[in-house]
Amino acid sequence: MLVLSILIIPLVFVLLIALMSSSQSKRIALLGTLTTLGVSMYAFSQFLTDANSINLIYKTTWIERLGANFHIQLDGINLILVLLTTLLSTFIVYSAYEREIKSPKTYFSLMLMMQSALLGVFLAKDALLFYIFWELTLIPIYLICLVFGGEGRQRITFKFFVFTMFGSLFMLLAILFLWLHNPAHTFAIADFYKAGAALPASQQVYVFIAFYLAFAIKIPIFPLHTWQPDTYVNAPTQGTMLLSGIMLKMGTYALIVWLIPTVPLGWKLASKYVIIISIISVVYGSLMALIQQNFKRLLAYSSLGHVGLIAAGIFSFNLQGVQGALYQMLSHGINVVALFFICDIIQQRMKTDNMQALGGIRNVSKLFGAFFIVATFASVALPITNSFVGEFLLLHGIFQYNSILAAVGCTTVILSAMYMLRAYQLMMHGETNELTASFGKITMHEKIMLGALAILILFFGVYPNLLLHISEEPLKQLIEQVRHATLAVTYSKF
Amino acid sequence: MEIFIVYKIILVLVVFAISLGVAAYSTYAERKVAAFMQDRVGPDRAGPFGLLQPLADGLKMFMKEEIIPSVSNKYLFILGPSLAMLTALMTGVVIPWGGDITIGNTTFPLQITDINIGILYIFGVVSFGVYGIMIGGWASNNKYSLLGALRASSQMISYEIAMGLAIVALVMTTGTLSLKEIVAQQGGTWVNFVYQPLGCLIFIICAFAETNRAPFDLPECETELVGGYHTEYSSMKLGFYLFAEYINMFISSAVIMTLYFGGYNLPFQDFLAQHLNGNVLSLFQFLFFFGKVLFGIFFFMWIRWTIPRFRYDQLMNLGWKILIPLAIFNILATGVMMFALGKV
Amino acid sequence: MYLSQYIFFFLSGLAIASALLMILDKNPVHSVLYLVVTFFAIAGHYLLLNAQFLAVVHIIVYAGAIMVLFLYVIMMLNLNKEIEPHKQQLPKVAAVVSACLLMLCLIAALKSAEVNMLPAARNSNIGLMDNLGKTLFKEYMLPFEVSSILFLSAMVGAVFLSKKEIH
Amino acid sequence: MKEVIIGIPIQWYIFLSIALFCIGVLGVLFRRNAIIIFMCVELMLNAVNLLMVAFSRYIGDTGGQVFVFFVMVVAAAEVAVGLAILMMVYRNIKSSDIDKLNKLKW
Amino acid sequence: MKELLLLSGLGILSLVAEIINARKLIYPLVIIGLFVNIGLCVGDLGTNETVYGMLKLDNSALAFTILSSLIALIWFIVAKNYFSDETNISDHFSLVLFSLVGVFLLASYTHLSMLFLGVEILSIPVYILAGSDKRNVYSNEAAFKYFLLGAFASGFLLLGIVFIYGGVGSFYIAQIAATSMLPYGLSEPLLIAGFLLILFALAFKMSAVPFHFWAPDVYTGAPTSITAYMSTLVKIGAVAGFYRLFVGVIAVYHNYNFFESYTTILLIIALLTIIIGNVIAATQTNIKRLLAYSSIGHAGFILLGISMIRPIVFYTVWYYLLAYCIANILAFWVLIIVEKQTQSENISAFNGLAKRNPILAGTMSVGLLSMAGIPPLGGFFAKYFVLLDVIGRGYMLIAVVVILISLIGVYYYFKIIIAMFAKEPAESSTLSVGSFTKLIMILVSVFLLIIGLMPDYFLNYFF
Amino acid sequence: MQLTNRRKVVAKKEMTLAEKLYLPAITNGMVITLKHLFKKSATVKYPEVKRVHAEIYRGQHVLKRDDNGAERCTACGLCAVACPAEAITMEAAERKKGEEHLYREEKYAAVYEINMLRCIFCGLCEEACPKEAIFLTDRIVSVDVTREDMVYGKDILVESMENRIDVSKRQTKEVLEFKKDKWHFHNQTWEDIKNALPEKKHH
Repeated sequence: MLVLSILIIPLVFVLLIALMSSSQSKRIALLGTLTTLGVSMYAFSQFLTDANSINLIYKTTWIERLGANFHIQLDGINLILVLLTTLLSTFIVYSAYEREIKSPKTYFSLMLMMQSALLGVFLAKDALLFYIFWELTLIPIYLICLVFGGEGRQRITFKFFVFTMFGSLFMLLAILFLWLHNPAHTFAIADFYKAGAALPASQQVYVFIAFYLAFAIKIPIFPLHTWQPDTYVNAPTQGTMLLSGIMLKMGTYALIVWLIPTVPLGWKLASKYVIIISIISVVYGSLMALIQQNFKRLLAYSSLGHVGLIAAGIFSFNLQGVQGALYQMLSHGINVVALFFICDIIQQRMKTDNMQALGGIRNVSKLFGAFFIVATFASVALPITNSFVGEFLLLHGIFQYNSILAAVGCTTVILSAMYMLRAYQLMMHGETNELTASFGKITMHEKIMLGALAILILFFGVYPNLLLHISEEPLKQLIEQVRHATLAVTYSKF
Repeated sequence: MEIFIVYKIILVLVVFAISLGVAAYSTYAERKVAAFMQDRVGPDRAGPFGLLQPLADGLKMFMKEEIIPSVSNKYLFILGPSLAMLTALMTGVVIPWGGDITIGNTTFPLQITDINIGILYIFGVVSFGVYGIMIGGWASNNKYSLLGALRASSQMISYEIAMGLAIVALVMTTGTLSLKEIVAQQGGTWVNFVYQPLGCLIFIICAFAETNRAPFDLPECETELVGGYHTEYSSMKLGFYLFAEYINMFISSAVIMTLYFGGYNLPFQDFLAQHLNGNVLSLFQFLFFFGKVLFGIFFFMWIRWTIPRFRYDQLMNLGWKILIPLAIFNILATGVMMFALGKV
Repeated sequence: MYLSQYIFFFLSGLAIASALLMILDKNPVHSVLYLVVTFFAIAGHYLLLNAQFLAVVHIIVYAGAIMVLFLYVIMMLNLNKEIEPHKQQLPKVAAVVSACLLMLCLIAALKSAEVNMLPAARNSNIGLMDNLGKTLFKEYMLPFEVSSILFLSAMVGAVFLSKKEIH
Repeated sequence: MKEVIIGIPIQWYIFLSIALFCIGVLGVLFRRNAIIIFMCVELMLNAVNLLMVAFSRYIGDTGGQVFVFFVMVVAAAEVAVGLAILMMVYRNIKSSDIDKLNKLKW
Repeated sequence: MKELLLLSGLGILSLVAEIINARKLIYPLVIIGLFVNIGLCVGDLGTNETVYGMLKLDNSALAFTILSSLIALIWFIVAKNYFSDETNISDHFSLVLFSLVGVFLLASYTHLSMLFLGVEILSIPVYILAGSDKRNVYSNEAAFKYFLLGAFASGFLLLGIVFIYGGVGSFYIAQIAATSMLPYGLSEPLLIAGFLLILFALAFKMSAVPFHFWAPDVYTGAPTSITAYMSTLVKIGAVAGFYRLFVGVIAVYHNYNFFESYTTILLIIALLTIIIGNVIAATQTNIKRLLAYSSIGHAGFILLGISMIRPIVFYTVWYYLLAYCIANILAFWVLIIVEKQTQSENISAFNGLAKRNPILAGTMSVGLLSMAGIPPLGGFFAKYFVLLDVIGRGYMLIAVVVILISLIGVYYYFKIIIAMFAKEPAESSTLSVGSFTKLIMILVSVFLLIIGLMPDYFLNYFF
Repeated sequence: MQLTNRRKVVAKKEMTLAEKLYLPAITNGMVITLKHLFKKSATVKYPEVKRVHAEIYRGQHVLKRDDNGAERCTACGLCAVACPAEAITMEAAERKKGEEHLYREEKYAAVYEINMLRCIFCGLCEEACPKEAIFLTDRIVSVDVTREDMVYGKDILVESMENRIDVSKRQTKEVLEFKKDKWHFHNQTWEDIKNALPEKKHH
């Protein structure tokens, strides 16, 4: 029941928002996210005491004729993502706390709905349920971008929507296919693993491709990323945070839990190509980030690079790679929220995020500069920041898979340092010009927000074991399962 | 077998001749009746009491100039009166004119054919009869004719419904559609009129409308439409229309008498049958029936010279708002009565 | 050749010829009359098939009521003008071709068709009033009742559509 | 061949009905005058009726003939409604040419 | 039997109400009556009552009846304005109710005469209703086209019925099913031709593709309320009718060779319908026309569902109809309100609706999203069930095509949503609706959500 | 002012049931017509049986001659003036020497025509005539087929001496009195007028 309450609490607060006046909505929303965060922390503690606690599972029959159950469960893998979601949601809601918003009721309700749907995606242990939550995330984010976004949002958000829809429909096909080849005719994840592994190799590849399309679009990975930069730029800040901080992780999470163990042979056959694509994505994203003039767009491309690395790590599918990916998901989420918030502050005050037009902000607000540099270091993955742990593990994992690819992937560290520092330099250093002189001090609200994020960045950079320890055991199992499946089939083939 | 066919042909010819004859003398009778009712003398120049008047009229019709309007549709212009005449004559086929005549061992019924759906046959032919008027009226290419034709068709269609419903009630009591059978059933004490007074009334009213007789003679009402559908007609084609109307009247009264007033049954028929030769009895029956029919024709004329013509909306109101509900009520009442009397 | 065959061919020829004339004649009134002739030919077929009752009902309903209504409307709306001045040839050709194709397909499909006779067949009196009535009011009671709804709605509709709006 | 009526196999009736039906179809496609089209539809129904009666006779089942009644019922109802619609249209556009009804593109 | 009496009784009652000057009473009476009808149907579940051997109220029949009553109920609320004209009110009511009788017959017939009568009882009132805006040439034209083509189609339906009769010697579906199983093939040509013709005729009523030409015109020309009726209830009727024949005859013996090829034809029609409906819908700017083409596309999905039916899986069609009809009627509801206010049926009339009335925009979005097949709304599961069957039969390629086509659907539905949420309104005044309307709108939207969330809950009643 | 008691008040009132049924009224009407069936016919079969004319029946006109056979008419035109239907036309001429036996006075009607299609047989011409020349008689005007023939000229109108028309019945005492009444202007002679004039002084 506890786990169900994580899903439901945001929805309850949506109702509350609907009932209260619009000036109250931000407070209620914040209260909602805080409550959810609290509950999830409680669940976390429960998990630490007893990983198989009944409180962490909720299962009931849902669509009997299809063998679909309403099955959500907190385990070592998705726990990190649940924490990420609840945590970041709080920040995201709080980041909008002192912003002018057209219709706050709608805005905050949509965010809470989004949170609920995202939690659903991470918690679902039933393919159909997973799919539905997956799709469900689309509508609130679409509306957030469409209604509250910037110029030219109609076309761009639509492109985003159609892209993701396109991918997820193929996922639906794959799910249907697996269901039909599942003798039990259920959607339970365990049955899916069995059914998928039992498929002949060629069919596994098809299923792999179908899933990959859906997830790769969401992540996004190189040739399918074209929706991303425009959408990030045009979405409202909170939308961007949601998209890059949490929604991307849906894809990467699904790779770990839903794709590779389901069709191990498919993964085996395709992993070479998909890792290469991911690495291309990394390099491409970083290079593109290097030549951007607008900070937000730069962040978008940098995000592309980071998640490419995560994907590559996952596709290498060894303990280090996957653990690194999980950890990097968390880190990247926190970093990205911080950076986008910084970007938002700049945009709010300067009415532009063109880096060439800015400069010398540090001179005006030292504290802001300090926060910015922490976030920048985190993004660059300097030691003692959270990303360092993640990227190190990722590269380690990829290295085990293929050293050359790892070497290429390593360039991301260098490149990201280049573009992030360039950005920092352009905006913070140099002469304070007419525009930036009016920057002023950062407000209390911004201080709290950025301070908390900075603390988190450092905390996870210093004390990674807390989470790595939790995810180790289930990941090991998963990897073993996949290895076993691929081995068995390979032997039977010859 | 052959003698039977010959007999049928003869019978057909006889019925044909009788129909024409009665129709011809109906024109005479009409004028006479009208005259008497208006305290006049009526035609009396041609022959004794003017009895040769119909012949003179016929001769006049034949002698008159044939006019086919140049803007009319020639074939249809001719087809119209022909159809009117044809349908008028076709109805007499199923009416039983009397009992059987026995010569030697062969029985000759005084009915051309006894089909088991005789009533429907009549109904069908009558419903077809409207074509003659419509086609003629339309083909004349004349406003008045067209209006007359339209009036005729809507009137006839409207009243056919009530007529059919009246017959349904009758069929419920008789349980057969064969006219011979219906007549035979009335051989006892009561005629159908006793069982179906309302139905009979409706049927008679509808029969008036179907034959376009006053007070339902709107298709040809002179004061409004010059001559209605036959404005453009002259000569024998006009004669056909007029003749058809009188034949219809004759047949209608024959049908009414057959359905509701006992047909050819004589009073005290059983008694007479014991004392009379069958053929003589049949002859009496025929004469009696013919007398009844003549009375029917007189009745038609009587009504015509008593009641003024309806207005068109009144006509439609009567048909749709009074007669049809009444006929339905009649069916219902008949059903209830039959159920109550345990005849179902 | 049997007599029935002669009758069949005569009636069929009449029906088809007048049906063709019906669609080819430019004057709607003529078309109506040709259609009436077709109906009479069909009624003749009914008689040939020993369905007298149906034949008469057919005449009453189709010739006596429906076609009169058509004629009535044509006359009232004065549609006897030839309103089809000319149209493109292509649709006409297409119409002819598609109708012929339909006919060919059906005939080709059904040339070897055989009806499925029930064991109790050969009752030649099925067309008689008594049998029809019994079937109608026993087996087909519900359709009979339901068709009253159909009539009612058609009546309501026709009245509603032709009612003049009061303003 | 099963022949109930001497010398007439059921195929003849099938062919006749199909021919009449197709003439009806042809008329519907061929003519532009609404009232003629409507009459062609009636012809189609009648072709079906004929076949129905023929089948009913050859099979020896009364049902077919009873069905014909319902077809007639429906035909009558359709005529009532159809002519009412036609009148309504005529009142507005003063024509019964279906080509004049092109306000809505196909 | 009770349901039949109730529905036709309501129709007659509304005629009587005109005579006794009780027009005000009709509306509440009809609403109550429909509720009662749903109640009666629920009570009858599992009884398998037969009416004169012509109707059989098995669960699927009752399911369709409940569906139609429910949709009719919503429709009556949606189309309340349509009944505001005092002079014709009872005519309209009775016509609608009579056509509901047609739906009932189509849902429950076991004898082909009831199929025929059902189709006609369903159609004839709708011909009239389509032309009920008497002085509007568009409405006239709609009624006229619908009528002529409808009568034409019923000719084909009849020819099909008569062929089947010739081949089987009976009109009873059970008998037809039994005979069609017999090994000897003498009557097979008749059966094949018959079934094909019936398929064409009913495909016409469902506006499936080679026979869809009437639909956009008629839908656009008819008064919008009636368009809503046509695109929902008429479709329910046609689908139910076809479904019964298909399940009763074909699906029972689906291994029989002939019916496999029959299914193939159905499949082709369905695919064409989906493709053409969706592709043309994407080019429309008139919302009524857009919805018309989209409903053609949905008809394709339904046909696809029917063609895939196996004896064990009966519910796809019903569920699709349920989801589609509710979503569609929601969309039409908003369209009616907007159209009344702006006098325009163009997409631009919806510009900025979210600002002018968020409830309307929300409702419309829910409807459109459901039709687009976005989970967790009902439309998703509807498509899902169909796809499940399609893939289950091994038609993977078809599934892919269908999925790609439904993306086009996403495109044009979102065109409207974008207009509502992202474009500036032409006039800034708010568009107010009554609180009762709001309440019902929200309820129906939530209902659409609930059937999406818990499809099993509804299906378990019937299947 | 009520002159007769045949007047009926016609009002649009609600009809009673019996009236609505119409059948009683129809039966009533039929009884009435039936009664007439047995009434004696009012027809007179004309050529065989002729109806007696009234004594002052006004039929075809005659232009009288005096006992000497001279026409009485002087073409004064009073009859034409008096005629409400304008049926009478005439042309006057002067009497020549030797015609005294033909015309009674110096002036006579050379042409005198009455259009019988216009004439309404009112008798005003007869009344207006100061010379007792024109009279209406009990003769019936026969029918004809052309309009021209219906315009009667002097050849028809003037009586012949062989077959004189007796108009004595029309010259009852009252009529003659009337004709002599000097109060009427047309009965006055020139002398009468002169006498009536006031005396003039003679030089």
